[in-house]
Amino acid sequence: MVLPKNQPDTLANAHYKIKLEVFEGPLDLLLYLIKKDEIDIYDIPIAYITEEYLKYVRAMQELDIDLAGEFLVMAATLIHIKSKMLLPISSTQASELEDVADPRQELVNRLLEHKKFKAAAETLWSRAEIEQAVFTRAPIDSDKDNPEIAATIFDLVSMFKKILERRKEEIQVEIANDKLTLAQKIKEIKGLLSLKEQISVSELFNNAKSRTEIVIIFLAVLELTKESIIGLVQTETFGELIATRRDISKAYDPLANQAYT
Amino acid sequence: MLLEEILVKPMTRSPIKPILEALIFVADQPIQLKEICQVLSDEDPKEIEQILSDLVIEFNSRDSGMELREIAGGWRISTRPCYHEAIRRYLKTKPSAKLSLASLETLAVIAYKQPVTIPEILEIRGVSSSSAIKTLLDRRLIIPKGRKDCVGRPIMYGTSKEFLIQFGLKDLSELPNIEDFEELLAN
Amino acid sequence: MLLEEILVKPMTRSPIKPILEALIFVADQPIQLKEICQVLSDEDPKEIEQILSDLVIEFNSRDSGMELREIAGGWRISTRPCYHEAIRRYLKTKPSAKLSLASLETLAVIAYKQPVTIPEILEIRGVSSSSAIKTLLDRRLIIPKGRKDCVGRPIMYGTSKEFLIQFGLKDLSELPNIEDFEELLAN
Repeated sequence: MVLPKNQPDTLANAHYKIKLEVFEGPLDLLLYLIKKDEIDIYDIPIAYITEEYLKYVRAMQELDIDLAGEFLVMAATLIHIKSKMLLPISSTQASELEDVADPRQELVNRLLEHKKFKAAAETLWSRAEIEQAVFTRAPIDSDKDNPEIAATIFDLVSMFKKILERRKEEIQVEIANDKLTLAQKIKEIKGLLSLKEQISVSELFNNAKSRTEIVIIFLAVLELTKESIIGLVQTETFGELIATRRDISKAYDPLANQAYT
Repeated sequence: MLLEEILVKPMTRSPIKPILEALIFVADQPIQLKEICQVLSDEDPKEIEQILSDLVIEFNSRDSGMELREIAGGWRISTRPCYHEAIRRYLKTKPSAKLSLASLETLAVIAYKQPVTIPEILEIRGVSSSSAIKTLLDRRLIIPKGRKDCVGRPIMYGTSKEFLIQFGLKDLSELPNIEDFEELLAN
Repeated sequence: MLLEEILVKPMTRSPIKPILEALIFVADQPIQLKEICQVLSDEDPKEIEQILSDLVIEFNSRDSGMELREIAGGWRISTRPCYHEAIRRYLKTKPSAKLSLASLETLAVIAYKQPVTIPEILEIRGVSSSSAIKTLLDRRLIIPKGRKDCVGRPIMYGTSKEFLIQFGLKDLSELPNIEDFEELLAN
């Protein structure tokens, strides 16, 4: 990644950048911070962890890293929990202390849940590792009678989307072709020749966007030659074919176009 | 057992024999002794040859459904010919839950545009779909749904109950639309 | 040997056992006990089941390169994982691209919470999982499983048969209990 020019590439920033890119999401970042400082997940010092979390988020922003919205939501959540923890507990609440929910509880539950699935993912990984070391027999004759693919509803949807896109493209090409007429092309070439006395024919073809356009250019050149508006010259055998302006007055005559429209 | 233990070769008396068997099993052509020796280049080819002939005797002396035979200059594992009857019966009854790409495309059009006629399917897919439609009718994934009130009164097709079952849908309203997958299909 | 002798079932004590082996070998997908019983409809399903379990023990007690395992609700013969090195050298294959950690985590959530919607996955992972879900759908590890009866009727996802095969599971009940991972949380 290229750092913005006004951003000093300090060691500290580089350090954050490396670390930051590792985190999948805010929960991963929090788990990392908890582990790094050997914090008891059931008793998180929320002020400290919020500060640490915000340091990373700020570093990310300074480095102009696209911040996933989830990181900011979590920052807001942490600040909210912190402010709740700072509120003095009223005497009535204190008497029912047992019933007052710890503001951190929900976050802790989410972190624990997330950690469980991370562990589950690791188990899945090692299972896949074993299965990748297992091979089944090569295809035999009886398999060859059925060289087809199995499908799910997802295949059906993505297939339908592809068909629609394919049709859309085809229709767009057709529309583009409709717009392109021989008369237009002739006008275009005449225009070019009014600026320059000669032009190489291959140059005319170079800008063609489709096969149809190539055919139209070809027809236009033939037509212009037939009408003696341009002359075709070849300086050497198999050399470059040059179109030269022959009848300037005709080239400028707007009525001359009428015949082709 | 630890992952490392599962993936590491055990120290048995002749660790080569099971490897030979595994190689013959996975090969898509009869595998030649020469090829085996190339794979096991650390081993003595003479020894490999000896172990292979031991393996053949051992493999074929079991009361097994498979056999290990030399064929076209190589070695291959196949079923024993005497069990052909049951195998044929199995291959015939095998429910093929599979469809060709053309059939699948046609099915997608019918599912999303039903009731729809063959000319309309042609219009959307850009290619003729007659044989795909035959397959889908044979597999009971689609059914005729009356005729369209237009010139030629072509038959309209729609999906069947079997279609819902095979694709795990309660009813047609459960059919996901493109918007449902928009985000996933985006790139 | 005469042709007739080759094609006729030998009169051994249990002629079913080798047939089971041959059927499992021939099937291109793990073959279910149910399917085997359909093919051998003259035989007592109870007896077939007993013979199958005998076969499994016998097959796997050999010092063999192959093993007979129950996977994705069916039976399959494959090579033993410890011989992967020689097999890879012969087939010249590399292990297929591994799933990213993000995809694996998403898959874990889907496997344990299925059927589950995208917003529910987001809630657990704390991060959007669209691209992971797309990867999992493309690799056929998960499939849509209808819609949830709530606002927006989001699509629910679950794991596929391919998931069981790629992760070597008999069925979903073989997944280690998610609560067992609680212990690992200690650190």
